[in-house]
Amino acid sequence: MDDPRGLYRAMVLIRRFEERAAELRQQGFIPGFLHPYIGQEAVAVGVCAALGTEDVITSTHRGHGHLLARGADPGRMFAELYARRDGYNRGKGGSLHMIDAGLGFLGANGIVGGGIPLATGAALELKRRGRRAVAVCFFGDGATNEGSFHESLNLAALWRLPALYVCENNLYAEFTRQDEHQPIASIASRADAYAMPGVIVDGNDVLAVREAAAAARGRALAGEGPTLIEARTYRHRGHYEGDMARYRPREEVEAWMARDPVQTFRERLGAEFGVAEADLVSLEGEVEEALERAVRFAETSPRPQAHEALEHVYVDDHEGAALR
Amino acid sequence: MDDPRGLYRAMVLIRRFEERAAELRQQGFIPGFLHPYIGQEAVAVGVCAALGTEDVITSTHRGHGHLLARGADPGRMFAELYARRDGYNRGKGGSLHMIDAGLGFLGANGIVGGGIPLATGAALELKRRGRRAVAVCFFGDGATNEGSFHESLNLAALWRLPALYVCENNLYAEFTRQDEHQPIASIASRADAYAMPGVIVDGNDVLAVREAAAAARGRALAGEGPTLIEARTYRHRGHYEGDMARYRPREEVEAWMARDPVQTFRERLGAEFGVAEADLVSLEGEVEEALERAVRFAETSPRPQAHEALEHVYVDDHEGAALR
Amino acid sequence: MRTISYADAIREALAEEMEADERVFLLGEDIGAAGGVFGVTRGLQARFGRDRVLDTPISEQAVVGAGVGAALLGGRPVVEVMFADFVTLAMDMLVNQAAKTHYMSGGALSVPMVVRLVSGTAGATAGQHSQSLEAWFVHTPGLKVVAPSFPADAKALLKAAIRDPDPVVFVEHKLLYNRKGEVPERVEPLPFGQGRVVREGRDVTVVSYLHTLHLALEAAEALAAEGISVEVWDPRTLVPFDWEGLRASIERTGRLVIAHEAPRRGGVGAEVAAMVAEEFADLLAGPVVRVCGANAPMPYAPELEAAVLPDARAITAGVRRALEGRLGRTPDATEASAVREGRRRG
Amino acid sequence: MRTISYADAIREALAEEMEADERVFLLGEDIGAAGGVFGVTRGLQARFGRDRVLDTPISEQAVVGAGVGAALLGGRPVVEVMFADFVTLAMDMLVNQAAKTHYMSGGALSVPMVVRLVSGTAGATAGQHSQSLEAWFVHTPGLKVVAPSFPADAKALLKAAIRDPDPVVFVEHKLLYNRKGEVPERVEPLPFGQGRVVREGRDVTVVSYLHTLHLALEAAEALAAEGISVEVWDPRTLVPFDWEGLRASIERTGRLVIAHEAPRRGGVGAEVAAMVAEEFADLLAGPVVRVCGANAPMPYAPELEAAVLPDARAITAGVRRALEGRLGRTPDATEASAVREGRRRG
Ligand SMILES: Cc1ncc(C[n+]2csc(CCOP(=O)(O)OP(=O)(O)O)c2C)c(N)n1
Ligand SMILES: Cc1ncc(C[n+]2csc(CCOP(=O)(O)OP(=O)(O)O)c2C)c(N)n1
Ligand SMILES: [Mg+2]
Ligand SMILES: [Mg+2]
Repeated sequence: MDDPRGLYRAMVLIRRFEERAAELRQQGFIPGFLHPYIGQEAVAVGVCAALGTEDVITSTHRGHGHLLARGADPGRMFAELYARRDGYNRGKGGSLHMIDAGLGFLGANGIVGGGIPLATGAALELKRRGRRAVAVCFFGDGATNEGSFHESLNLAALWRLPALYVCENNLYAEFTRQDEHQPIASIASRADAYAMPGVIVDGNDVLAVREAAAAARGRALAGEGPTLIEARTYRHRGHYEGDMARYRPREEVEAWMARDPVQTFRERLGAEFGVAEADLVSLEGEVEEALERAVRFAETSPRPQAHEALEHVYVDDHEGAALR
Repeated sequence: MDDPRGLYRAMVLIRRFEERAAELRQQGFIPGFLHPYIGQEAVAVGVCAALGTEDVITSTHRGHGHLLARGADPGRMFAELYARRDGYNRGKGGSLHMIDAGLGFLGANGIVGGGIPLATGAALELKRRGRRAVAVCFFGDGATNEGSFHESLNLAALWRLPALYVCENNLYAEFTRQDEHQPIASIASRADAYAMPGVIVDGNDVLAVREAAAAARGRALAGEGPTLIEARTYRHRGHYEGDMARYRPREEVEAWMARDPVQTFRERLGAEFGVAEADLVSLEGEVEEALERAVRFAETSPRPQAHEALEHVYVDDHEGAALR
Repeated sequence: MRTISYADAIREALAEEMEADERVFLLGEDIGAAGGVFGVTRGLQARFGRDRVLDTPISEQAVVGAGVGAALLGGRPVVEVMFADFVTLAMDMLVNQAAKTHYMSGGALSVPMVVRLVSGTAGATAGQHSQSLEAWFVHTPGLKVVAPSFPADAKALLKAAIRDPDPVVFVEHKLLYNRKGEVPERVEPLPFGQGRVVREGRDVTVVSYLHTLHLALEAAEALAAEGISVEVWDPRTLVPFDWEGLRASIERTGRLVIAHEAPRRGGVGAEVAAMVAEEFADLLAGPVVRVCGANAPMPYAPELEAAVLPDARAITAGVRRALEGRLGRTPDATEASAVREGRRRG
Repeated sequence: MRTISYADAIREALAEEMEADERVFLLGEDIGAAGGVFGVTRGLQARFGRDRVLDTPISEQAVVGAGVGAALLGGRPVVEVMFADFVTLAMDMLVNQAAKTHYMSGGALSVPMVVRLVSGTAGATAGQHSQSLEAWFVHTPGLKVVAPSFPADAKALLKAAIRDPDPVVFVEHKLLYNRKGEVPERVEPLPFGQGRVVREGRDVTVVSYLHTLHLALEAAEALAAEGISVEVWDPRTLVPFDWEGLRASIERTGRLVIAHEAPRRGGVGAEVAAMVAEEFADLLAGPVVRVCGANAPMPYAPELEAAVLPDARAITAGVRRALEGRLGRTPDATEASAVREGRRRG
């Protein structure tokens, strides 16, 4: 995606989607967990702007931003959050498990670090088939303490797999600060343990993120193997809806709020790219309308029926024998 | 242990114990797996020479050397290999699970990397109790690709635990060369991922190993946290008894054989420490006699009885209710 | 008597045991400053300090493993697994190390550790935050498995678990945390292996535990109105299991229904049914009936979740099946088998 | 017909499926150049190349996870777990990811993967290299579980497993690898869910699988000499399970013995006994009997191992118990329950 307005639109879409989702959950329309992506928009949008249609993605519990940046349908997303039949997962997954196979989006994940081996295996399959594509793996700072991170990066580097490991370091794992869950400041430096390049990028600068991702993707496609990208960013809200995030110092929060990736990029669009305020306003209006339609789509989607509960346990259930 | 003759004696004991064990297995006296330690003696002996009586140890599938270096009774070891009642584990464990609680030897382990979290927890307990002691964890190059390695070193460094992580890099994990199981040459460098000091030491030089271990132990006792020690060494025989080790280039094997840790130290004892040949010969004779007694002890130890099979499943089996 | 919640009861047990024995300490993700995502350990770090209540990185294998290692040296760790689903990352430490060390060492070492598994659905928690995995641990010799359904039992059994010399998997259910119940000021540890008749009845025994047991009580109440007298029996600990207590109940009723949230296939109910079919077959007047979770992952949508979980209605129906079912072969078949036996003897 | 070993049969199935479908590839530790520690994959890397037979680092979680990820994109990975005991390190990938992805995605994704578990004792392999963990996977909805006892079934079922669209846990037993059996030149995939009468009998049905099934055949032979006619029935796949086939056998015999190596408590035998007690209770003329591994870790000493494992003698004794046991309540008890029923109706 080259038009900076497109990047801005995607970030606004994520921001507003998450704000709407939070409201709707407040109002009781969404039964499950929500881990809002607000504040980290530049990472998902910057990375996805560097991808091709053949590329695949694994995500996390905080996955709405990744889906939307990849071009997912907010209507089907809301429908899934509403637990309706037209949801991406037919109401069987919810926020933590949302997928869009058509977009190569292999799923959010309820297990911290769970997506890392999956992306590694996807990269292996892409390589085996000689596809000109990469597997992108999003995860957080906390996930870099899981064994799955270590085993997967070792495997990917050893086999020079076409994978991008994108760590969104938002400085907290749930309620625990980074310096209380790992003794290092730079997650990117962990790449050295696998003779893999590790880069740090400003996760609140969508253009910087896109550039870093494009470079890493180039390396992967050139057969030079995986890259670990540490995007430094911050979540504006609590770990999940309902978390007041009192464990974070006020100054820290304010400092990061002042670097709001959406607001700062909006200003740059005017200053650096000469985008007229009117354009931005109308674009923001489009997003509002799109979300309005999306919510209505979710509201009007039917609820799943009891009999569907035993569908999709197996692709082939041998006439139900496998279900007994 | 300061007397170099003691170091030599320990290495000879390990060497000859393993050779005897291999013969006895050949002859059908030992039913289970054996992973001989031959070639790596300087690592176990050097490390254990730097330890205090309060220190504790976790080991691996290749654990006989660690036990003997710690001062274990070769008679009870052979008895365990023979699966007899007087074995360290009463015949319930065998080579892969041998322990000596009295020596703080928390066990060999059948799971690669399995001992690493255990040593980490032991170090935590030593620290919580304010003991002046450390937990030593032996493992191989292959184990450094397990998630348990990563998670444990992160935890130990974060909490500044009094732990020594001793990687015996013998260049192979089973039948796979190091460069085919990890993309890095130096395992010690993985310590950087945990802001932990990592040192490389010649694993065939018992004095160098002792020095490195003593330094790491000093740091740990001073509250400065864990150290990762990579001891470069080589196993002379196959991965386990029965493995012909055809996957290793002849030149490589010969080069390492020429650096046999036992033989080279024997020569240094004469040249550098002025130990008389006669002393060495009599010392070697003692070892032979000790092993002879040990084997006889094992041979004469009773076989366990069937009813013992259900003992020790639980410390408290609630009158057998927990066994139903 | 005072009433407190199941979460309060667990917190009290932890606090009292930490007070009484300073070898006891807690390990888990966000259990300290934050008090746990379900608030079970709230206030304990402030009270006992950061050396007794440790917040850990997200490293389930190393955290459970650290518990095992500390226990090997005589510590008394209590490890919280924030959602039971995450214990899949620590199975080697629990199954290959903790469960087997005492045995493999010929009794030389032991692992006095408690692992708290936050189990079951909390409603729309979906496939990876809702599992009830206790059957795996029942099938793992060397582990003890505890599953309290009431605040008083939770407190008494957790105290016993912490003092127990063996590794104990302590199964808690999310939907019970806020449930209140009577708990005396002073609670003694409850020895393992003592089931309990929660409600007396004459016609059928319903064995259940955790949240599903409360659904069984609802079912019993509903059936009482029809003159069907249901005995609800709570094993309280799954390993050891109070087979004699269950036998006594079946002797009274002659009929058995087993209900739990975990999927039916290979669940704890299978072991209960098997033991009864094997050892108490002579007491049965009808077939055993299981009312369990469906053999499916936990879906997100409330309508679907309701369809896979057992509820009071399903248990009621199960009780009817148990009362109507017939046992044994039709006369001629039985005779046929008698003939066979004759043939064999002669 | 030619006879080949169980290991040969597995190797042939792998080779033929790799030949026929180049999406099929193998992942595992030392399965390539070395051909596996049990030689099962010997020669396959030389034949199919390093892109089809991959030697991996010792990283069970990432290796099984890589299989899942490749399968999500349509690959057909077959992952070897060198010893089933090590699957404890990959349970999240198998249980939370592979088993649930198709369901949680509402059918949008699937995981056509096979995980080969090298199970059971090989004699003195002790606590961490001997486990039979199939019951865990039987209790995990979304997984299929296969357990072949003969070379021909191993080949036919592995071919079916590789072509199956769902994740399949393929359980192999170390003591079977060298066992030979007749295997035709051309073997078609065997559909899952088809049990088989391995030996016909009239008096009692013995259900068993893997190595223990061969012990059951020995027991049947010994009992035949006494005029006791034992039917040995092999489920071949544990999920799906051929309940109709088992029912038919019990209809013929009226008696049931279940035998397997895994510990008795919570083992697969529990599910079989439970299903029978629940659904086929009307066919039984006696109590169900289980002859299983003891509820203990696997000891090292041969004498102790023999004491915890079921053998032909134990199965013989189990058959006798099954034939002698009585079913149902004593008359008065049955009457009492009739009275209860009357009370309830009136
Ligand atoms: C294996 C596992 N352990 C714990 C959790 C509970 N949990 C969910 S999100 C989270 C924090 C993750 O932190 P990070 O990786 O930094 O991602 P972030 O939430 O900051 O985006 C935790 C501990 C989980 N879902 N999975
Ligand atoms: C978790 C696990 N995976 C695989 C194995 C099988 N195995 C036993 S030893 C070994 C190689 C270990 O290599 P390394 O760590 O370098 O130790 P070394 O044998 O060289 O001393 C393997 C793969 C195991 N025992 N445990
Ligand atoms: Mg974070
Ligand atoms: Mg090695």
